[in-house]
Amino acid sequence: MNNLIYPFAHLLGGVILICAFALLSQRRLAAMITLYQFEAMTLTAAAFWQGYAQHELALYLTGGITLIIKAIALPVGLRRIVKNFNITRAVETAMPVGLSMILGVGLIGVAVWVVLPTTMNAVTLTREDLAISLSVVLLGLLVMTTRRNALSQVIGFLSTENGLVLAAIGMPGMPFVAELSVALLVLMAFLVVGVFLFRIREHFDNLDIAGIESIEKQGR
Amino acid sequence: MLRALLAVIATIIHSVLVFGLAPLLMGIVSKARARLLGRTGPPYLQPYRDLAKLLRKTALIPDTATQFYKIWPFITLSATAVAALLVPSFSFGLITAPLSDFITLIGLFALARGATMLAGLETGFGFGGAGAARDTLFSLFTEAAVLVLVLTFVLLAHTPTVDGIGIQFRDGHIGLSVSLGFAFAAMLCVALTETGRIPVDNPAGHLELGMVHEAMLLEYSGRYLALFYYAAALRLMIWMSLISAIFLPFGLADSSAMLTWPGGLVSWGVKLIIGAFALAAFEVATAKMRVFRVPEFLGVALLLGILSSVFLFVATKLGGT
Amino acid sequence: MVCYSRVVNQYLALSIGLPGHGFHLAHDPLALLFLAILAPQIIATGLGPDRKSVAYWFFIAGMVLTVLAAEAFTLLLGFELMSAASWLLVLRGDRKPATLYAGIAMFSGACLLPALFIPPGGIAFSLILLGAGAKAGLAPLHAWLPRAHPAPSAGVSALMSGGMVKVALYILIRYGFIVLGAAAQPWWGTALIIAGSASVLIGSLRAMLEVELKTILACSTVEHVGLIAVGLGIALRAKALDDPSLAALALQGALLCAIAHGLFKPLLFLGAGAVKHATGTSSLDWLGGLIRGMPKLGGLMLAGCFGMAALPLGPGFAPEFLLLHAVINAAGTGEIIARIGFTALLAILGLSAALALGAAVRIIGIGFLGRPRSLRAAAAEEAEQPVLFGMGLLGILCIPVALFPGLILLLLNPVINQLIPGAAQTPLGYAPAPLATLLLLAAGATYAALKRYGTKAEREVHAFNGGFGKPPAWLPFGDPVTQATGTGFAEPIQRVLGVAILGVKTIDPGELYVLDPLRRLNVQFTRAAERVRRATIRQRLAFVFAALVLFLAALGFVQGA
Amino acid sequence: MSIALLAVLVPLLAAIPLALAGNATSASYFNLALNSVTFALTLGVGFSPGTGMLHADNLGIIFGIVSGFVGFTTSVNNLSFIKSEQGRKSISRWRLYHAMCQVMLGTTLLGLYADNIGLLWVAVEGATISATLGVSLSRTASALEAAWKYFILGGVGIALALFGIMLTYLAAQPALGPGIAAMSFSALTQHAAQLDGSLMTLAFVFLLFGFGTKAALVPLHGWLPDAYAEGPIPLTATLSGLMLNVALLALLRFRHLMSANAAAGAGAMHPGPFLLILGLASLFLTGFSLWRRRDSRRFFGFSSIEHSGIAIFAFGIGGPAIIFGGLLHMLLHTLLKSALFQALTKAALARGSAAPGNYGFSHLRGMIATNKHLGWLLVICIFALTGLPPSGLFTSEYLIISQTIIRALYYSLPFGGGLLLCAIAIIRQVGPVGFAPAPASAKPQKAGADIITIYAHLVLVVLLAFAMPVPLVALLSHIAEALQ
Repeated sequence: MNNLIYPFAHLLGGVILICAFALLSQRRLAAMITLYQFEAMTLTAAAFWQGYAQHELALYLTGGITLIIKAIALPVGLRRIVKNFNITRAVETAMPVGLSMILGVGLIGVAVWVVLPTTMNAVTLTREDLAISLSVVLLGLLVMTTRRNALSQVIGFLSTENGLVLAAIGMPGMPFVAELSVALLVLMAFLVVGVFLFRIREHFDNLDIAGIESIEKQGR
Repeated sequence: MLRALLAVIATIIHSVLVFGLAPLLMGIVSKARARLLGRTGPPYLQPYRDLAKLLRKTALIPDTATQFYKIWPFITLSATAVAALLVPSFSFGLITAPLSDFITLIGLFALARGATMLAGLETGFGFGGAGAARDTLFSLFTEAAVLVLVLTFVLLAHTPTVDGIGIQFRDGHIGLSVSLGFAFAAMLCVALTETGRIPVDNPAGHLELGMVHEAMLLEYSGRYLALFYYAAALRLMIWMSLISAIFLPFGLADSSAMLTWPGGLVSWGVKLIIGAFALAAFEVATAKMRVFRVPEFLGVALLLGILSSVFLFVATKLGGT
Repeated sequence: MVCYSRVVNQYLALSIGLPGHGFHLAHDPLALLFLAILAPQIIATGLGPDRKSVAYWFFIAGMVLTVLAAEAFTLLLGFELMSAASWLLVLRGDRKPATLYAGIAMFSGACLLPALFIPPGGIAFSLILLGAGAKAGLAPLHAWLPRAHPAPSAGVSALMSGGMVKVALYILIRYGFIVLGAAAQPWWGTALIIAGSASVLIGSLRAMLEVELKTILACSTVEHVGLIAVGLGIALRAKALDDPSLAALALQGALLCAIAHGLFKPLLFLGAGAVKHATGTSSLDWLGGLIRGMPKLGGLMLAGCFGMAALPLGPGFAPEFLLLHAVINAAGTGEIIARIGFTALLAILGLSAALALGAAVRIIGIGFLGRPRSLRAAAAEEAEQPVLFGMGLLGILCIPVALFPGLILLLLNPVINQLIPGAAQTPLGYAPAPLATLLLLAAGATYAALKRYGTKAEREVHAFNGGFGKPPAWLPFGDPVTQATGTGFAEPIQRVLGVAILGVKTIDPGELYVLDPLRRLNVQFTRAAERVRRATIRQRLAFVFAALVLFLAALGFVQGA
Repeated sequence: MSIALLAVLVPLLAAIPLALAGNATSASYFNLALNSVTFALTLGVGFSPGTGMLHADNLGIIFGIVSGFVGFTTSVNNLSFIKSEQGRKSISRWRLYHAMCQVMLGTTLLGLYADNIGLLWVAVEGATISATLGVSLSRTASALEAAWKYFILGGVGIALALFGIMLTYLAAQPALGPGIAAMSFSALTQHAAQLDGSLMTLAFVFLLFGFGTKAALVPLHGWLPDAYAEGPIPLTATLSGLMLNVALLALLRFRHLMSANAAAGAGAMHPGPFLLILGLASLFLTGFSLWRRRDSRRFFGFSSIEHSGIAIFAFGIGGPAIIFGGLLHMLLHTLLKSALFQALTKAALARGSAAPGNYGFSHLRGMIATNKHLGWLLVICIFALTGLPPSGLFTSEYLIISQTIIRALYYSLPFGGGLLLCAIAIIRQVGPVGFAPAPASAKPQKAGADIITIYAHLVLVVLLAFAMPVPLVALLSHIAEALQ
């Protein structure tokens, strides 16, 4: 069983990375939300697996929270927003999807390139794990910068956060993993459930931040 | 002691002659000029008569004149007079010789000019202002040219005083050089401008639009005008003496050797007369320039002055010193 | 009690100055000389209304602190304090030039600061030259001076022109001759001479062409700063070429010029302020005939202009005399190119001396003599007592400088020995006292002759005015149009020289070639910055992201290598 | 329970009653009382700095006192602000406002006193959320936009910081073992040489971007000018300005880890170049951005970016004297900028209302003409920002530049140029604000007595720079020595 721990953790990390990468290619919000949900579920599995491997109760807790909030509550909320605002059509991207996918590959390359020279003697988390989570973080950021739609930016941000949690649960013995992931979730919940979307709804007809951009055009 | 006494005596003779003969020199120039033009001309002593007449006339003070109206002629005349005391005439080694730094001399001329310009602006009428403005314009180039000439002189004579330069040029076997030739030409241009002669200005003309020096004096009359006239005569005297002392110093006396005085007097007198005739001849032969051509004329003088220094540098370079 | 004082010492003791280092003051002959230059101006301007302003006292404190500073922090503190306080005073006078002034002042501080720390050498001197030169109004960084100096009230203008500029030159002298002295190179002096002669030319020309009285005076300050710089440059060059006697001569000229300028320029500025106060304008084209209403002020202004024009027997002549001799001496030896350069410099100095005379004549002749050009000028009343008193003080102090420059030079000896060790003093070839005696004698003799031979009869008549008739009664001072204006007086020079040097539009080259390009550059970069600022949220996020990826890539690159 | 913990808990817990307050005026008095208590507590933290995760070191104590002081004076000025503004918004908004003021102060103190990088991160996150709520308070389109901007950029910053913190932990774990020690600043500092250098370098990049976002370094500054310009000024400009210090101090400490590690040859890169690039970029971009600002709050927001850049530049050069200068600069800038914002609020109030749209320079023209006292204070504050004496910033900038010249001559050229540029752009505004003729609608007014807090700030700025108490000099030098 022991020799399975790391390969399986890697496998889960790899699945998360693929989800994050697939997010880049999606034009429709509904598909993005589904992908995100799947990513969160995989993360839950990874957290449980690490909790099992490290015999750490906090990691189970983290996994539980992830499951409840990220894999269930947030996607439900997001779907409701999509439905209410009727933005099921494809969202506009700031750059061609193909180009953003090439960039995504490049980012994974950068992540690997940066992590490779680091030496991690006494650490059980290997370079690959770090490279995977760094890639997920960077890909999430890329989603945020290539989508004009606020909701897809939020999804990108959530994916970034998944990368962070993936890194956190892989850190052996790291204290406060549960607390930090809760704190992060507060931020995310604030982002999604919070008043923003409704306020933006009040002032802009859709969630496209182009409306906001037009305000910014006025000089000050 | 004896030297000092002799210097004092020589200075007194110098003063008497310079101050006494200045109007005569003016008279000679006028006469010569008239003769060259085929007229009889005024008598040689006419300037004295003019001055005496002006002294007797009631001075008409313009109603727009200020408190300083009467002061400017005094300043002009005094500054010119001090300059006259500094420039050697028949003899070197005057008691004022140590004061006769060339730059001081330029300063005194500037002082006299400044007072005259203020006299021109005094009453606030157009011609005075125009004359003063033109005089300022001319003075830019004359001062620059003279300073450059001073450089040439000082480099040759190794002393900045007019007296010392004259002595060096008389005794120092400087000889004729290209530099001095240029310098002489430049000096003549400057002298013509400073004394207000043709081609820069016309002392006899009374066409207001072309006047410079006379325009500034238009509002003066009586004894105040006499002071300006006398100062003008003195200025001619100074410049002729200056040119003779520097460029034609041969024959001039030394105050310490009394026996050379008569020779010096004769030589000085001859040079003045020749100078007067030469000036008259030049004035007859040339026409007055337009005002804005004068800067070009003086620019040439400045250039000649600079060239004289440059040639000097080249000569010393070749000479190896 | 003892216990209390211990507490105070232990916990409440303050570290005054740079934390942990403090202030350091020192004095030596050079500092004392500049304090002596500052003192009369401070007294004279302190008599006026400016003493009620806090900034004025900060200004003075800054100047004194700079002169007495013994280390870099104090020096810079004083220098910047001086700049800041004077900026505020400029701002309160006129908002337009204030920013330019502040910019230049801070630029000079920014140049001085590194110069105080890097090892002695050419770079350090260049920075000092840039910094102190910009503050002193040395070409090509002089264009701000004719704009900023006239802006504040008269007393402050006087202090800025007479004092602050000297403080900047003080820094130049202290660093050029003493601190960096051992590393001095001849080209330092040459640079100073070139900058100085450009200032002299532009300053004197603009002084002749400008119409505002205070601007004329400010331009004349540029000229005098140039003269001092020329003197300092010759001294520095001669010192580096091991010619102490020439160095001493030039330095005498420069320092004497600083002293004289520190007297007559504040006097003139105070007078200009009084004129503005009395008539509401300081434009020569609206003045005229002021001497009738304000004879005392007119007399004092005449005295000041006498100095400004560098006429013999005035305070300005002895320095000019020394400087000209220094230039002549400098042209006597050395490389042929340098000698030709000095010849040209001599021509420039001659030109500018005549221009200075013209400018001075213009101030007096157009502003104070002649007929009033406006009703306000006609109704001008005598300046207030404190102003006259301050000007009188400066005027009286001009007398020793004017008549006994030899004595002043003796007093300067310690400074010159400090700056140029082993300098041989040459006696001054200009003796104003005997000349003054001769002049008085000549004037007296003339007066006596007039009394003896001439009539005393006088009659006031309508002016001849080229034969034009009497003006109508409703023009009590005649037709204003028939008298030369300040602009008209300068017109011949503008035509001949102004167009050649300042161009058809009479724009200062310092403005055209230094400040304008900088402004254009700033506008371009500002536009670029605005484009960045206008970025949308997504684009801003993209900046962050791009920077992160760039940093990571750089990290990977460095660590991989 | 240590005083440090108390100083953090008082504002954080006080947010709850303030969030329920029924009356904005009484809430503002309660707020003042609370902040007085907090200020007193920050003064006392030195006697009981706490243990474990919340252990205030000297640096934290000093900046804590300054933060407490600024919180106190802000709450004093808040009284008049609330008095004239309370009618403009519903009570629920004011509840939120006061609560967020307390949360902001509490998280700032938490960030300063925390000896644990996780706790520090939580503090930063809390501050971000409270500031976001504060910015959106006025509910106008531009306020919502600013808040959204703040949230997105700040959130990304927080995420990056967390990644950096995890990497730091990973780098420290071999030396300090798993557990809480590997997240403690003091333990990390002690064992800086044993950290995994290359991992630490990677961590530093993320920390730099994370905390750099909070410190508003270019190009991570996008949120700041708008956040400063929208929302109630005491909360979003004055108090949230304190957060810059938290982020800068965190960066200083991480920088020290890096440089100590690099000095020991343990594989970390020297952090200097990273910091210098961001510092210079901040200086130049703000230098050019300041020229066309029409809104004073955005203008001074950019100036805050500049000063963050100066501090980061100083830390990037390194060495005890320059870090002393950088810390002094942060202290002085905090005091000065909060005084400036207080004066600005008063000025806007004097011209009608302190609503966000009321801070245009054209609106504040000629303050001296209508409100002499306040106008002069405003002029002095703006002027002091340029670093010309007698402003205290002169001393700190002098220290930084002179040390830069000594240590890295060629960096001093762009740095000096940037400073000059910013100073000119700032000093430009003094004339219009102070001495221009006032708009016709402006009425002359007398300044209130609470203006004395601004004086107190200014006196402190001068005293700290030119007459610093000797023990404080020793203390700061010691800190700078330790963190060089």
